[in-house]
Amino acid sequence: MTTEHADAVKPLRHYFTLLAALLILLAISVGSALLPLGPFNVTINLAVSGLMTYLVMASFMHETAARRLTWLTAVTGFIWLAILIGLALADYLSRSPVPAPWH
Amino acid sequence: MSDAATVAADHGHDGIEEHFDDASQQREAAAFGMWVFLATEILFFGVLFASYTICRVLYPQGFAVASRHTDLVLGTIETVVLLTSSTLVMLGLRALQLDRRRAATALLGSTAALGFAFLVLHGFEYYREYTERLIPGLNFHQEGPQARAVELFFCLYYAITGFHSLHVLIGATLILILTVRVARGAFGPRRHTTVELTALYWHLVDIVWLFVFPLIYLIGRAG
Amino acid sequence: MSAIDTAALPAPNFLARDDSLIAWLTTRDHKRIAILYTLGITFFFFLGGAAATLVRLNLIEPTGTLLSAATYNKSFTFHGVVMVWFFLLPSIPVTLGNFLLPLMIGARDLAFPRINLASWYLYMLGGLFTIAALLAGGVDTGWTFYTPFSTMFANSNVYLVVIGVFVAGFSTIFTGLNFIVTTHTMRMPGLTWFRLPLFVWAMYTVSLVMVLATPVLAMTLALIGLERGAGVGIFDPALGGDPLLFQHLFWFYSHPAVYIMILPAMGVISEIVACFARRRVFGYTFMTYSMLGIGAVGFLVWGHHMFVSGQSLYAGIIFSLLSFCVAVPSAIKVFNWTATLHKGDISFDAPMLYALGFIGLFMFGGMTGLILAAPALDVPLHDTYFVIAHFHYVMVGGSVMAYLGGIHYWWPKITGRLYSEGWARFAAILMFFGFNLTFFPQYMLGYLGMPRRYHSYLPEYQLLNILSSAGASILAVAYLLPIAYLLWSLRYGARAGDNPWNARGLEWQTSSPPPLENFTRRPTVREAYAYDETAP
Amino acid sequence: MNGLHLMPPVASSVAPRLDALFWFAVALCAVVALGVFATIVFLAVRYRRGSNASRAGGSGRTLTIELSWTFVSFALFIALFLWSLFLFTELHTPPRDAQTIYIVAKQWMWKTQHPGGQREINTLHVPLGKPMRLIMTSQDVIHSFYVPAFRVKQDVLPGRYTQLWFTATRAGTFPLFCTQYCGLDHAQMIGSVVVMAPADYAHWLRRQGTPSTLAQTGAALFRSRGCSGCHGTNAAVHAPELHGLFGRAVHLSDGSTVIADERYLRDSIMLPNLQIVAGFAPIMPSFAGQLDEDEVLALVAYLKSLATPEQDLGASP
Repeated sequence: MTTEHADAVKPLRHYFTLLAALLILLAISVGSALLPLGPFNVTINLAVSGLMTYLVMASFMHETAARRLTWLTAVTGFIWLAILIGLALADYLSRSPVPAPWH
Repeated sequence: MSDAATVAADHGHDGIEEHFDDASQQREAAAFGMWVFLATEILFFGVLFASYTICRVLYPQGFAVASRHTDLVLGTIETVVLLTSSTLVMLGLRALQLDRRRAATALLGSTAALGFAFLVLHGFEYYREYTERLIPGLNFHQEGPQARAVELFFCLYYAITGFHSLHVLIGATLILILTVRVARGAFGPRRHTTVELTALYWHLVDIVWLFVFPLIYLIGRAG
Repeated sequence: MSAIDTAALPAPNFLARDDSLIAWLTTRDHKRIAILYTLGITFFFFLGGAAATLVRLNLIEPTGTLLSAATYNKSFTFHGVVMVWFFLLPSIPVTLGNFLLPLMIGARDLAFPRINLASWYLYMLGGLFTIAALLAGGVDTGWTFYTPFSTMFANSNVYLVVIGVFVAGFSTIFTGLNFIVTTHTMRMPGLTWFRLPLFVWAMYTVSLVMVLATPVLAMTLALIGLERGAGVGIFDPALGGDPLLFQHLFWFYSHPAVYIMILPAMGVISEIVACFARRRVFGYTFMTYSMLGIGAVGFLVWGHHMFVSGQSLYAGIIFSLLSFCVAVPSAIKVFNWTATLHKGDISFDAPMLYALGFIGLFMFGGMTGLILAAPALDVPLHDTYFVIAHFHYVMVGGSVMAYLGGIHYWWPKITGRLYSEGWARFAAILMFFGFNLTFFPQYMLGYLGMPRRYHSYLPEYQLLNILSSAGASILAVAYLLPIAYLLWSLRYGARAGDNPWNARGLEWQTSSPPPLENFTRRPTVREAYAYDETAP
Repeated sequence: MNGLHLMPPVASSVAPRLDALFWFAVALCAVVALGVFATIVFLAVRYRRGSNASRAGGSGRTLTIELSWTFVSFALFIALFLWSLFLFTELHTPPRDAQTIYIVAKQWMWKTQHPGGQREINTLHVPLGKPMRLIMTSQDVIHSFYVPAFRVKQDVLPGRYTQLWFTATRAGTFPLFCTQYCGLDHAQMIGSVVVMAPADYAHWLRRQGTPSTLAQTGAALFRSRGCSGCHGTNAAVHAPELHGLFGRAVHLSDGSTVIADERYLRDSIMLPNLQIVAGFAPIMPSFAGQLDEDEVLALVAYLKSLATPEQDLGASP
């Protein structure tokens, strides 16, 4: 966002390497899903998605993401989502089903 | 804040609204405002991701069975389409900053085209699912012990991909409008905040899909 | 608008300019948008109040003879929806907040004036949908829209209300977004974060909560609409979906929403108490951190609405412990307001009466909230009139008192007129007694076990219900009084100078009503609430 | 129950302790609230405008004052939390020897059923002094079973069982309310719980006649609803054999096999073409909407009783 635009603009190479990196990560994600890794499938998929999100946010949005405030905003969004999922799951994972009357 | 009278004098002509002190304050405010809006979008989709997580915890097998009904190939192509469109929109913005208007128009135009291509691919998926009777509420006839969990999955599937496609449609149309305005020279190296914010919005739409894709298409594929 | 005798006011103020309807409906001046909002808020307050009057009149008889069961259900639902989303949530931020935030930080306007006007239009559009739902026959799901009743069994106009609240939700998001960006990027040089008045801190914190909570409501209501349309959805028990999932999503929004209602009130009370006690606010940094604490921890406690709803035992215990933690910042604030009076020079003008009333009633409401937060006590008391009394003490005794206190405190600044002090004090005191007579009997009804949302009840509850209905009529009169003497003051009130209360704050360093560009000369920035220094 | 009471009758084992907790909480709140009100009044009078009280000297060490009143009040209320924690856990764990009663909530009425098969509408007779465990489900929307005299409440959810327990300690009739808004006649969904001495309770049970057990009701339904037309011994239609079905593995038409547990039996009645047995045509009509929750329960109990072929309860009672 600085006024001297010339140097702030990254060379073409930067964008194409990033796209390549993202496509490779996508391949990893799809590839790992086809292998029977049990619970690791989910963790790998989400980890790769998280990494791709970081790449997109860091590099493609670097102009506006330079300031600490904008990073804080994005991170807050994800933290609040984690609060919703985390505490709601606390209920679902700790439920003990009531036996039906016929038992 | 300089005296109110002088501030009013030198504003207006280069797009700075009179209640801002200078251009950098306005751009900073616009970008920060967009990021706050992106945080609300994260939470807007967050509800669907939270519901997905909880329903999947309740019915793991059902979701695995249901996920196999989705089309992995089309899903992967759509992800590639969105990733490339994200790159193109950034290249378009870069071209704008270097004052290469024709390149910028072409790049932004192709971004919009890829956006609409994504929607068309989604249309094919929905049609195929319609023929396989997988649309809850419309015609949904599945059998087997997991039938209800599969229907639950597809309720979530249509909610998530529906709202996401709506956002892709909004994003693609906005970029199309910008392409026309860029072609007419409305933006240049010193004035491209609107293009920047639309690019931010397009990246958000891409990021949401980066999470939707594995959760919808990739579970239950192993073995 | 021509009612206001603008000619007699200081020359270039924001009211005396282009007075046509078009000018008002396309204005981008935050002050005029604040006034447009105040009209909307007042209209919906009395609409919701009318529904409440119907409910209270019906409950005079144990058999509920005034209304049929269907009409009664629609009345309390309409009262809930209108009061929550069209009065309480927006009340202070969009009226006083819109008007005063730029003034208090020395800015010319909010960061995004066009979005501010769009927010007003969305608010009115949402209101229109809700009134359309009323005219089309009303909705009888309660303002909580619990599934599967709202999705599978209710045959009233759930769609219209869901769309109305969905649209009004975006109005709140836009206001919140506007305030956050304005507070971050448009403060005057020298006005650091810890020199900001607590009202600005309140607007900032409330905007964070608005922005982080309202999207969840928007999507949850969209899912209700989808499920009603498709006849099947993720909350449908026949499909294995869990109705509790809706309650988790709904209360994840709705508990922070009650903090959206109370935080602005706390900001107003800090301003009023400091001014009329002529003292700096006691423990300023504690007050700011406790506000941020309420905003943040407010998102962790929603499970205390679901202790008996089938939520697991352990989740209930976790949510209960967090609910006790969220009460700490509120306690800090009440203690600090009280300590601000120490060594003060206290005068009891109308705003101060509202403030003292707020502290008392909010404290009482907050305490009963703690009783409900203890899970074992919530078992007998949940969904009874004890809960109704609790949240009315905090909402009506708290937010409405603070809203009226704020309107009275900044009325001279907004309109340049002074209202009649005698009538204002009478109305405040009448309101305090009417309020207590209405809602204190409901605590007893609650513990006796009278369930909420009952069109008819057992005969032994009748005496307390009659007391409550009597109190409600006094309250209705008390709410009509301010309308009378405030409008009267617009034409006949004495001219208020720039600073009638000799208060501190940038908004008092400009003319009343302020000019379009807010400040004709730079205001001087000092420590917050520098009441021990003489005014400039 | 007439006149102005401040508290409902104390009629269950947990009620006295809940009341003690409630009055402790009210006392705690009163102490803190009165403390603040008194301070406000004192300060307001002492430092009112024009009074000649000395305002010299700023307020001293704010930090210690702030921390002290914060932690003192927090500690007091944590004590309230801990006390209520134990009571809440107790409310959630029914005693082992509790007698089970089955409650079905339906839009705007309560259907109760004793283990012996006696059924009641909007009333529930319980013996004095014996722990009762209520297993509850709803047929439509969320209701909530609340007896103020017992201080117990539990939401009743569709598609799931929730439970509540109490031990009545006082004979008499106590009102029963539905406290979760459930539609038009939510206010009419009222009933009464009648607590009787154990002897009277046993006598009352007998006076209800010897109602058929769950399985016998199921057998009657099996014939009256036409199930025997296809699944009976000499039926003309080619339908799966139900004798000894419960607990056996069933091969489905899509090749998978499932164990015929209660959930499978219930699903096969309500949604028959969900899991079609291998070698059979999907001709069975669905009974969803025609059978009430307790009727399905009775049929499932009957099918379970067919598991042991020798005591064939198919014969009429």
